[in-house]
Amino acid sequence: MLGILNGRVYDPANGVDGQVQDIWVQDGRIVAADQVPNREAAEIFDAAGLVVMPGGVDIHSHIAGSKVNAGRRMCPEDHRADTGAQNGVTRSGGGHSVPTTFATGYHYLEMGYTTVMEAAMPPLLARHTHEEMNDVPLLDKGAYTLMGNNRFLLGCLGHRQKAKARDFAAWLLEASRGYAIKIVNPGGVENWKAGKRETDLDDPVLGWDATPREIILALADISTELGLPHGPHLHVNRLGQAGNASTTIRTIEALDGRRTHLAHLQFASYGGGGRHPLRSAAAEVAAAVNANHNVTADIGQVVFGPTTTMTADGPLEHTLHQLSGSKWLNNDVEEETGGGVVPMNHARRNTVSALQWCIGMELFLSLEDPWRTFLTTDHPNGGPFTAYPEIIHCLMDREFRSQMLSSLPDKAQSRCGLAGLQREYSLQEIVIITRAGTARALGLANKGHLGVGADADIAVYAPQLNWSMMFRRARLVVKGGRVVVRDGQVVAVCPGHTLCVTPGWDEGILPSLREHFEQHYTVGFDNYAVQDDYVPYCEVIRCK
Amino acid sequence: MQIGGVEIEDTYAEAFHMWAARLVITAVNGQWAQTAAHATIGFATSIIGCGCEGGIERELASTETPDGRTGVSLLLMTRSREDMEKQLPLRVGQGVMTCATTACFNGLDSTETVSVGGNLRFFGDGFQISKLLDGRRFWRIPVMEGEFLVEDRFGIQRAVAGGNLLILGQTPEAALAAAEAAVSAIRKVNDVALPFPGGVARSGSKVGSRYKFLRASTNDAYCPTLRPLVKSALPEGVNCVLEIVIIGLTEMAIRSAMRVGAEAACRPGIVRISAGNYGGRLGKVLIGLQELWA
Amino acid sequence: MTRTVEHVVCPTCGCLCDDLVVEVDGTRVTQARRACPNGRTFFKSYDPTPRLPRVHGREVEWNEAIAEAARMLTQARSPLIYGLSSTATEAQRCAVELADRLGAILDTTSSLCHGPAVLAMQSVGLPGCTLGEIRSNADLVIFWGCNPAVSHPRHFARYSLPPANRRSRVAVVVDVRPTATSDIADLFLQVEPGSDLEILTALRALVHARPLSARAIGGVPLANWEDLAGRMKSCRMGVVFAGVGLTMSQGRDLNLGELFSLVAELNDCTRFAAMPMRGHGNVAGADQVLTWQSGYPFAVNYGRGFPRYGPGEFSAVDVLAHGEADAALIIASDPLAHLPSSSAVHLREIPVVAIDPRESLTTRIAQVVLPTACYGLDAAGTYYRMDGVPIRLRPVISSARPTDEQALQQLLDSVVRVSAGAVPTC
Amino acid sequence: MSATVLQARANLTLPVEADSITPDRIDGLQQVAVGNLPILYGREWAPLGDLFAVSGDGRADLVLEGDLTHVKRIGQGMTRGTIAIHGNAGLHLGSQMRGGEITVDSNVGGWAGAHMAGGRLRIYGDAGPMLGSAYPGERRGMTGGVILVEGSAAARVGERMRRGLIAVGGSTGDFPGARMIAGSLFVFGQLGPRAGAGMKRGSIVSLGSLASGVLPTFQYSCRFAPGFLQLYLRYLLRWGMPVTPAHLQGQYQRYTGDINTLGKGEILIYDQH
Repeated sequence: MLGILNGRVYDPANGVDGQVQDIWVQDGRIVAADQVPNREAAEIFDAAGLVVMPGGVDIHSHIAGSKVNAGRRMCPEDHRADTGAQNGVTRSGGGHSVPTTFATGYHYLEMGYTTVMEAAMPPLLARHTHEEMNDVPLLDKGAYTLMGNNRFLLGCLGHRQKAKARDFAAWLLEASRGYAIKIVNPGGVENWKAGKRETDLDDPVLGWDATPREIILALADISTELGLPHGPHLHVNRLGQAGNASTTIRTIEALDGRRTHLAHLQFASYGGGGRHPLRSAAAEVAAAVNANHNVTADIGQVVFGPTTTMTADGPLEHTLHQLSGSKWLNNDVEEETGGGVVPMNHARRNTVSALQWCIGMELFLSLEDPWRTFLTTDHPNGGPFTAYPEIIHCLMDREFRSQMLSSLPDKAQSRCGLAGLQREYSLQEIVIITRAGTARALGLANKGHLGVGADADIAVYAPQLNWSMMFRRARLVVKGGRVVVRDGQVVAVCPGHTLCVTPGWDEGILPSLREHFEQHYTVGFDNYAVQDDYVPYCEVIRCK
Repeated sequence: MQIGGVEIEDTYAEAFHMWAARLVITAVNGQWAQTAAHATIGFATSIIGCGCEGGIERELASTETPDGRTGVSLLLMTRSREDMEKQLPLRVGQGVMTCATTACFNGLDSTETVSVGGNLRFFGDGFQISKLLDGRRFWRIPVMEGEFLVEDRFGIQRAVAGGNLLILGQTPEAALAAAEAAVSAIRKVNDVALPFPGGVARSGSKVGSRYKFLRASTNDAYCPTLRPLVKSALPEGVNCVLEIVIIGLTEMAIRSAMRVGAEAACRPGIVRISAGNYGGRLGKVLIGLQELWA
Repeated sequence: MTRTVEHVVCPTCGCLCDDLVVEVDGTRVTQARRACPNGRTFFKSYDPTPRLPRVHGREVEWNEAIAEAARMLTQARSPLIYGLSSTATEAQRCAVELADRLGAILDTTSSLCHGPAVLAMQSVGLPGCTLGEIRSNADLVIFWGCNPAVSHPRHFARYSLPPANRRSRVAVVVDVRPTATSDIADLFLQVEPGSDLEILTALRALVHARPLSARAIGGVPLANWEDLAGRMKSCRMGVVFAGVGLTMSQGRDLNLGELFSLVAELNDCTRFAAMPMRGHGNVAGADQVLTWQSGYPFAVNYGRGFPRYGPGEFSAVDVLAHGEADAALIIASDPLAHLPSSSAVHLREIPVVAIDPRESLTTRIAQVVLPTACYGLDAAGTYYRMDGVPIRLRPVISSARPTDEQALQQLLDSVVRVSAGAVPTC
Repeated sequence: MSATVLQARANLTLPVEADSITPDRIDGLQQVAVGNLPILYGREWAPLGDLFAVSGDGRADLVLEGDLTHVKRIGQGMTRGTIAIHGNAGLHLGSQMRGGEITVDSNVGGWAGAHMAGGRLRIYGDAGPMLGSAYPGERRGMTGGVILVEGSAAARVGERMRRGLIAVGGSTGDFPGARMIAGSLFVFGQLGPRAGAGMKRGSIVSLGSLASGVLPTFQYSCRFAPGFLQLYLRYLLRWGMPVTPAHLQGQYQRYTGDINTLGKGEILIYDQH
């Protein structure tokens, strides 16, 4: 039993905007004051003068799984200077852009985040993702199951077997213990495996009777039909390429009302291309998103400094390797997807990096509906998640932002529209783009708000001289009703939940699935699905 | 006052501040080093027409050079830093880099530097190699003969130009002999150089002319042929005047050079040792002749 | 009474074949169908009879052995934890936590065999894929310094040279002597020992049509290398399996780095992958666990309270050779049999705790021996295949012994209790 | 000049990490304070005074005595002052040092001068592997300073070196100057095999013999007397390296490579004939 009293509460989902209120917690949930039988016995935290909001919900972050670990393993130089010692409560660990599992959990919690979604899980390697997520303490997490280049699915689409495709997707979500359908460069990774470098929305997928457009629309429809809480999480074609904004806009138009989340939109909002230099097309992309209410987006903001890029978009990492000359790890996953890792330095004086920073900011400020706009860095691609406080500072403080802008190369400043944008985010809007909105987009009814019945995931901050200092370390974090962070330090650890969906599927697909596995997979069908042992703290989120 | 019967006029040389660099050119032997040196400062007599003034300071033994070969040390002076940034790469590039067997090093320790090798390296067309040793950067520029080695940056410092002596002789022979004696005496002084051919200038100049386009013209007051036509500065019996112009890293060095030069020039057949000035209007450094022995 | 268990995973080597059909009579495996000779021996030789732990050669109760092991480890100033290649990730996770809480040095057998491949990957990256990509798509398969016919007998059939598309692919072997693998190859290039780096650099040059003046490299005429480079560039998908012939020969990680660079560059014109041919069943899992918990795959020192990486310094071989450990916990490995004698000798001079299902040279000299169940036989757990695919092992017989994980968890609890009063202070 | 003297109390066999032993740390400290500096002994912190007898008056200059084979990281990151070691030194000696000077009477372990950025490291005995090189994953190793070894150096001297000078009086193990980005490596004894593998730029100068031929990706360019060598050889001579008049007057064969990486590196081989 816990009472957080007299805090200024920001709970946009329930229309609370900075009013002083008391929050009561019992058995891991938020309860009404009059439901607390024995208030005298409760632990009381006096939040007078402090800011109270729901725990953060990150909709897109790479925190666990084979390519995250490949990034850790390939880059010892990333960890050398960033270390945290064990102290009896916490485990040791570290890493700047790819922290160890424990450090990932602690750092998120210290910033007041309590739920994080791992953005790309190859089904064949799902056990790995879950093993790591079980070593990420405290956080609730889910993982998005990669499907955009799955050959069984491509076969179904090619044969116009929509029902079979739907059952397969449902089966795969369950088999991998996934949370949502993830689409990465649909058809493009499969094409890359066949030797084709770049794939646009209507290019054929070599060897299959399907196009990226068809894959996206089918998976969007399947998400809706299955009633998935979060519907397809899309990393569009031609990500990271100059001139890709046209692909992004055509993709949004193609969706035609289908509920879809666009991942790390910044990397998909580039103008220029061909003989023309890279420039911002944030305004055009933002206009398309603003006009299509079926679409949500996270930004994938770039922050300056060294980081490690990683994605299931194998061809993209190969291109980055060719451009940067940095070391390159690739991992094509049979029948399903690809994956690559390349370390990168987003240097402030580099025109491209600077422009990427500007484009992200421009998107933040041009997307009109905070309920459909979410804060991410596509950790660690744009930069580590530990930079969120600094990004919040940029969004809330126009002066700070323009100082940043003026320190960038002239070419970057002149090829974007950021200088003309005066908007400043309110604190309530920040709560929406980091918590309330992400929880809603994820279909997590018990998260992202402080109403009665919500999970008691609560973050309390002390107002500071600047916003980034305030958000760097929470004064108090409550996770599932337990106080786990005090004064920015983890003081208690417990496992978090693994969020899964069980949409249900028709067993009629099993014979052809079994046959497919026997022909193409090196793991037997009976050994493929993730066993219960890997999700000891499973929380099933109901489909609609 | 008089030295050896020669009058030392009570006048002063009017010197002025410039920026100086010191180049050390080495080569397979002294002859090639001299050749490169002459190519580099051969056309650096007067700031008026050459963009810089320069001269050989002295020859260097193999124990005195960075690469253990015989060499030559040069001084080069310009009015401004910017001029130095133009002149040094130009002259080293054309005078030294082209000359067989040579290498070129900075000879002046200074916090102020200009880029020389750093500019010339581009001649290497991407094949140039940088070497950093003991805080000094060198460039190895591939050339048909092998490699041209040149230091990246050369120190520059404020220095003095315009030290001078006028030797007023009874005959051309006497004046020339006195001038030669002065030159060889001055060449033993450190930190100075004589920019004019053979160390001697016969065409001393005054500021301005009757032609608008010309900033300097012949020093008519000392031209024996014009004695009746102008306000001549020449005493009776003087039929020839030669000038020794001295540049130096310090005023002290110039003073030493003027003193030993004047002493050497005080020979039979010389009437007077004078010095050139512009009435104190141009230079900040006024060196009284008689003070040299004070 | 005989039972039959299907879809059984064989944990013997990095192949992790998961299609075995195992017959069990009581507590003994009588048949391991589809298993290779190595796998058959593994399954059939196992005796799951419960055994008591030993302390200084004396059989004792489990708790007493744990207490003694905890005492030995906590009293050490520089304890080493080593092994982990033949145990499940569940146990590996406990072992890493134990190292973390103790401030120990932690190393896996990886540092001895494929550690150089990790160093190479940290230097230049590694273009790879899962084995199924190779099975379905490769048309050029190169075995370099490895002999899977003996070390990974089912590798050909299941992954690299499946009979169904054997005709459509070319198998090349590069090795210093003929082997059972070179016998089945389409092309065998027998090279001089220690010439791998020269050959690989030459191949990189040839792939880019850069001129070479040497007429022969590694004892093989340049024309043969030109031919191989041509095949590499023109194949649809190629793969190189790198064996200990590359990692253990002169050059080690630089050999592998050259190979990975070559393969990376080949991806500019076609599709190519490289894969270290990892031996022990779960050495890949040990890499993974240690990496996600510490950031580093092997040779980690927790002495400062946080992990530090030191291949060549914190690798067991070096720690022992320099006498820099004063106690050792050996898990599922037999360093006395496998480490060079210069390192092994130190193990005889310090207190050793061994956790292993089987007796070995190391358990014979250990002061404390904790006999555990065997993953894949009488314990369930996770193993990672050589390509990083995690598979859950199915136990085929019921266990009467604790698992490595349980033993380590007890040891961990005991160590935390013992050292609670004496936390190292700065 | 007086110095702070640290005398190892006993034969240290377990690893000791002595990164607190730098002139920067002890400058101005009194004897007692020096003795209280923390030093990692195995997995436990101990006061320096437990392991070393401290004498001297707390000057920045340090003298270390005793067998320090297992004492690692001495002088790590130092920026000034001097450390004189009378005996062997352990791994990572002077790693990441930026200034000052370390001298060692006898042998040192691996990674001496790794990631060194400035200053001077003088080793009168032999050096272990990875002298002046890079830690795993890093793009660059040594970025400045001078390392002079009178004895031999083990494998992989100057790996990924970006700038600076390493001179080895004796021989080297294999892969000297591998993956060099720039800088200079002089070897007076036998140059180990696979010199310059993967080098982009930089100079490897062999003044003695060769363990084997150059890699196939190095190509002969010419025989000449490089002018810059005169500067380096004279510099090394001043520091007591075994430069002979023949080295100064000699001709050198130039090989360029590694063509797989950039090809602008060179191996200069003193031509005995």
